[in-house]
Amino acid sequence: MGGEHPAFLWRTPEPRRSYDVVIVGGGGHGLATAYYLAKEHGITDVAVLERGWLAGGNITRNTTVIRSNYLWDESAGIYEHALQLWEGLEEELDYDLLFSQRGVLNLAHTLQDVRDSVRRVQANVLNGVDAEWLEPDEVAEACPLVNVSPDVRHPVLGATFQPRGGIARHENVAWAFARGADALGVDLLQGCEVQRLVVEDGRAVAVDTSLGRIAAGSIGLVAAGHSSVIAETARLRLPLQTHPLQALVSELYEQVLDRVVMSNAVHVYVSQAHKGELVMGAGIDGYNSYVQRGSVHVIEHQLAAALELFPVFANARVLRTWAGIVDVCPDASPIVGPTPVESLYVNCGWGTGGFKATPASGRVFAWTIANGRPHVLNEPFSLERFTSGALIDEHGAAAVAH
Amino acid sequence: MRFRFDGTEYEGREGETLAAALVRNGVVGGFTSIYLGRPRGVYTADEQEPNALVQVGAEPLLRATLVELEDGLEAMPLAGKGLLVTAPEARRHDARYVHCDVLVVGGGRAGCEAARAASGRVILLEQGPSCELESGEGLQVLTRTVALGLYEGNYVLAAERGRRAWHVRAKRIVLATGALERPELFEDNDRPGVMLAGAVERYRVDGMRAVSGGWSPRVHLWSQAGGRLRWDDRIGAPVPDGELRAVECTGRLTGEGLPEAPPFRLPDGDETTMFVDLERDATVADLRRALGAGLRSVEHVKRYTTVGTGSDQGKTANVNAIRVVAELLGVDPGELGTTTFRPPYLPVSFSLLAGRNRGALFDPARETPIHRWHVQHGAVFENVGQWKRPRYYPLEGERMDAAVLRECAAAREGVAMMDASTLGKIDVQGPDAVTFLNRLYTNAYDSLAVGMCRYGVMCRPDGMVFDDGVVMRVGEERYVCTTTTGNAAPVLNWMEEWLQTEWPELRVWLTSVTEQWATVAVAGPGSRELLQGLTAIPLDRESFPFMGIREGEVAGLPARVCRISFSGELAFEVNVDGRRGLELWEAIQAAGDVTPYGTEAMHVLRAEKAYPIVGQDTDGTVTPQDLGLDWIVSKVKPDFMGKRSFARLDTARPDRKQLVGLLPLDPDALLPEGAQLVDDPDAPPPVPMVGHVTSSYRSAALGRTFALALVKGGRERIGEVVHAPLASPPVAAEIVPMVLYDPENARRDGRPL
Amino acid sequence: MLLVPCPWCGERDETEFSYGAEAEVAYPADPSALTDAEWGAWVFFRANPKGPLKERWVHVQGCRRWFGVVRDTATNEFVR
Amino acid sequence: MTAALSEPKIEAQVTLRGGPLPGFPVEPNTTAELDGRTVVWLGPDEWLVLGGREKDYPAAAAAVDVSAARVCLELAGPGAADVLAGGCSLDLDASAFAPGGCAQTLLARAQVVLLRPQLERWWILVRPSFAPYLRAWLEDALAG
Repeated sequence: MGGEHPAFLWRTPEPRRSYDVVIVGGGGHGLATAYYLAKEHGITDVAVLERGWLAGGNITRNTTVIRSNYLWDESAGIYEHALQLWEGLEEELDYDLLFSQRGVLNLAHTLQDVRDSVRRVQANVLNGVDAEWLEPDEVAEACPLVNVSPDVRHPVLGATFQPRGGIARHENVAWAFARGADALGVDLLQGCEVQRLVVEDGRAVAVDTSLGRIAAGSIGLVAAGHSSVIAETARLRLPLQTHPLQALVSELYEQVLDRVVMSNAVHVYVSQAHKGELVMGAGIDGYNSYVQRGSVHVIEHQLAAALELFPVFANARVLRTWAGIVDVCPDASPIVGPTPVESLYVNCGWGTGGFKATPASGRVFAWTIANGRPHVLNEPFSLERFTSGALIDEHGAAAVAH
Repeated sequence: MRFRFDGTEYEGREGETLAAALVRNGVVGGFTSIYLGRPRGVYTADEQEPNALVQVGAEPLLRATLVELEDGLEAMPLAGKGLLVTAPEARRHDARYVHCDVLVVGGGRAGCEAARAASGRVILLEQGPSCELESGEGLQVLTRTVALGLYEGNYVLAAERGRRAWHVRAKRIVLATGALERPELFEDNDRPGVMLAGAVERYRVDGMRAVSGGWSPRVHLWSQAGGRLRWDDRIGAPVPDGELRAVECTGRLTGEGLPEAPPFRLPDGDETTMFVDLERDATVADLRRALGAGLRSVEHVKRYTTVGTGSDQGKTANVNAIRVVAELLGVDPGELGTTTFRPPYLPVSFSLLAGRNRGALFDPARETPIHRWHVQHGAVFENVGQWKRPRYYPLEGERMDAAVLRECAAAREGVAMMDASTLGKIDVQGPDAVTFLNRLYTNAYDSLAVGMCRYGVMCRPDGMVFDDGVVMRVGEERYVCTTTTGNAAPVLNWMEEWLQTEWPELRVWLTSVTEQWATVAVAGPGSRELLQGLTAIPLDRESFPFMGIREGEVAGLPARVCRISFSGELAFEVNVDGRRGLELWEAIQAAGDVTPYGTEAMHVLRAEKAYPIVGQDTDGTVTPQDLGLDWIVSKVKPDFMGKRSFARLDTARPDRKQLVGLLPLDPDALLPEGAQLVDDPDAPPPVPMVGHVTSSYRSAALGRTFALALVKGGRERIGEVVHAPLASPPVAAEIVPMVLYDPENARRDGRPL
Repeated sequence: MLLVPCPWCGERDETEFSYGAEAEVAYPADPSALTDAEWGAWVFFRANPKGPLKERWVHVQGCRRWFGVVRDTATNEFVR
Repeated sequence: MTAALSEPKIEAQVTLRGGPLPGFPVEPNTTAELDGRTVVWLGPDEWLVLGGREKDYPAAAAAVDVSAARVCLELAGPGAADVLAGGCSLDLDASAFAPGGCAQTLLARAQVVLLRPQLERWWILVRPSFAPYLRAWLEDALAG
């Protein structure tokens, strides 16, 4: 086993006293940022600081859904860029990411779901994103496991379908970026907890860590659930709330499900990974928490919902449940860009959408740090929008978890 | 009794597990490993069994060590993967919520002692089929019941095998979960015939090679709940450390009474056949390779090798893996920590956790007092929130389009009626009621007279439309606010939030009366005559003005009648005691030629008048001004919810999306709802979108199709043409003023009596 | 499954409540006097500490009362 | 399951707001018998009077007729509490929920006012629109 992983991944270097760029957070987005800084901007004097073990946060706890069928132009822009990067990523990183474009179905259960779906599909197509609207019989064709009977409590009235959507193996993705960054000279420092950002006359100059002070020319804050905690140490307030987001896997079964199926109305999304386990996600737990543990009633509701859609799962068994902690913005869109603190950049608020964005998030954030200003794709995702009111409200019409 | 395993019939004994019977019948092996296809046999006598996995009928991946024999049982060996098959569900699962003073997990010696010593209400969970203690006064013993998870607030989720999920809240929890025996590492340690010493003893079988790598406490629940662990060198495994509020550990779980572990050293030999995780086919060689790749964290090693990711969640493998990694790195195992323990302790079926919440019981379907009539008269229903609402009432063989045109025509030319009981209704009382309403709605209520009502819109602080409805002043200090069907509860909660947390000084009391009143809307030019036949309330336009409220009797029922119209026609809304709703409906039906209409016709009628539907014509990004409702946004009130946000840079833009009417150039072409609109239908992607269709219908009154749409700067573009290139076929439409039917409101007063 | 302390009904399952985020963020006395940034801060920004958080809950399935409590978001334990 | 489901009629119900009237229960989750009527504590300033009408309580800060806003399902018998425990997270043991007690809570997926007039007699007040669902759920639970 483990054959899919290469014989060497990364060094365990001694931290240096100073780097051109310090990335706070060794998750998928942080590692991708470091990789693109080195690869595309020639900035290799970079450290990624991870308080625990690399990629031990949300990227290892998410349900690995990849799609770009978002409603708003701004979202479609960055997520479609991500999907295009995904399509070349195994080659780019020379790593088997188990990237599988098996198609993503978003089910519609109410007449308003149908309106919103048509609206989203058409927006996608006009934005050059592949998307189709499927009638119930076409849903049954695309995914025979789904119960499309009109007699259920929340009948399937149709679905949006993105053929290019799919899944990838999360740790492979993170490890591939980590290996790539390490090979280009980036120091990956694990067990290095950032205690505070050091700001001098409005400029972020260093970080105090469990391994001592590390000076930095620029600092990229990519700490997912902990973004607001760390930002506060620089007196930077972010409009984030941190919530548990639960997921689960089943035992291993012979392949039965060859699509990703998502349903907002009944709060469930599911795919079957290559090993054979069903991977399922639930809704966000309602309260703020940094505890990577959710409430069991959320799981119970999710399983009941899954059985409404997939009667064949009745005898499937839950093997493992867990929660990631996600930071959510008021408009369910991320914040990626500069901050009022000079040389401090944030990449946070991805909520439930982070994994699929990983390559694009890292790439545009690297561009932003390297150029000192936002890339055109992340410009709309500024802190400023909470003053101007130009939100990118993805839990309106297009609200599709994950 | 007889049973079949892999097609062969064997003799079994009462009370025996499948594994025990196989071993007794001399079946050595019989199983195959998942990736390497190596022969495997029963290895343990408990829940950690990594080899003896079987499919029994529709049930995948059962552990033969936990399967209790039944006569005629048929089991097929599985190589690590189960089969999901659709089959009628034999069992009905349910749940129990129970509370106790002391919950004891584990019915072994230590658990039973703890249960005996405990006072008050005591519950004991034992995963095995029997326990030396029996239920009695103050003690409930649940056998075949495994604790799956320990959660916040001393909450334990347990599964009673194949039957029931137990949700236990305990004041105090005693964990007596005992310990699991570990495999021993050596070349070919996975061969059939190699068996844990404890299992050999349990099965009383000869000719097996009994092995033991020591014992590891079942620390799973403790760790799940956030309890710390400490590496115990004596037993070579982690044990509970520190404290968890109101949770204690006892017995072998603490390491006490466990044999000293033989000092650990890596044996010589071929590491590619020294299996650390039998279920995952992972070996010492794999661990060595992971470290060679630069990995140091056990979490990384786990993911690199998949050790501990099998259906036993590493019960057999994890502690050995830590010992090996520590040895290879030359560090103390304690420094490495462990991988995280997560619920459930044992796999649990989806259907057991779903319990009764299946099919019709998955989600309540709410019904109005008139529901039965709708069903009897062939209504086609629509789900609106949890409500079932009639969408239309097809006649024999009639299609929806025809039915809706017919229902609309009746409302415009004759009399039609609909069940509006699902609208939310909130009773607002108190001396400060008007102040309260002034703060929450965008318009002002000071001038609203008793016996009159007024349309109102509510915004969130961000200035976006949240809900709309009618505010009726039914008394000096008493109002009734209606809400949209889906927002009844959210609006009441919203009102309470502001009242209780921001404005406690206001003397206002809120009560939901949504279900106190059944509401029937009677619309159409003939509605006055028809209704007058049922009531003494003078309905003529002089004595009963538009937006007026009258109390009296209708069809002999005490009623509140409002002259409000969601169709633009003369219309009355009759409210009566919910219990009499069906009576009222049938009385009106009997009073003349009245056509029942559903939500679809209602949507068409209101769209012809450009009355927006919150949630359809809005999506949380739309202001009242965007909807053309400036007239309802007070210019005089110093403040109200959302006001400040209107002045923000983006919210004040003149080119925001605005609600406008659309008339397809081809009067027969129907725009799809949701369709995106562009200026240049031939542009290549990415095509700039100028708006989208929110509502679109065939209109009986207009004799053509029409739509409402949110279009950027739409009000400045009246007369221009936009395109829906993705409609099939594509549709071109002219932007027109929103109100397409009776813009001067000539019809709402009807004809004089 | 949190056990939420309703000051009136006592401890009840989390499922009976709705969450209201940070408590005591007063509505501005005169919103029109605020800059867009100040207004935006009130509308969109709430405390999100890892540790004790003074927050609001409403016993929506019970007595319908809003109340404030302090909960440690690092442990989910109600402190007061 | 040894319990029987029935639907006693309650002619009138009124919600009263403001301060407690004489004899009203002020202890949360309790009821009081007053002039042959049951007064149910719903909140610190809210009571439900079974059998009461708006006009009977001029002294209340607010009185709202809710006679049609809730129906009553009765579950009676030695097994009643066990059936309820299948969908209600409250501690239904007599030591925690004594006869005369009340609670607003969730039963299965419906909000209810739960009353315990007698040790083995429970009243479930539920919105009429949820009654068909709750009836079906209870019958399903009674079937075991």
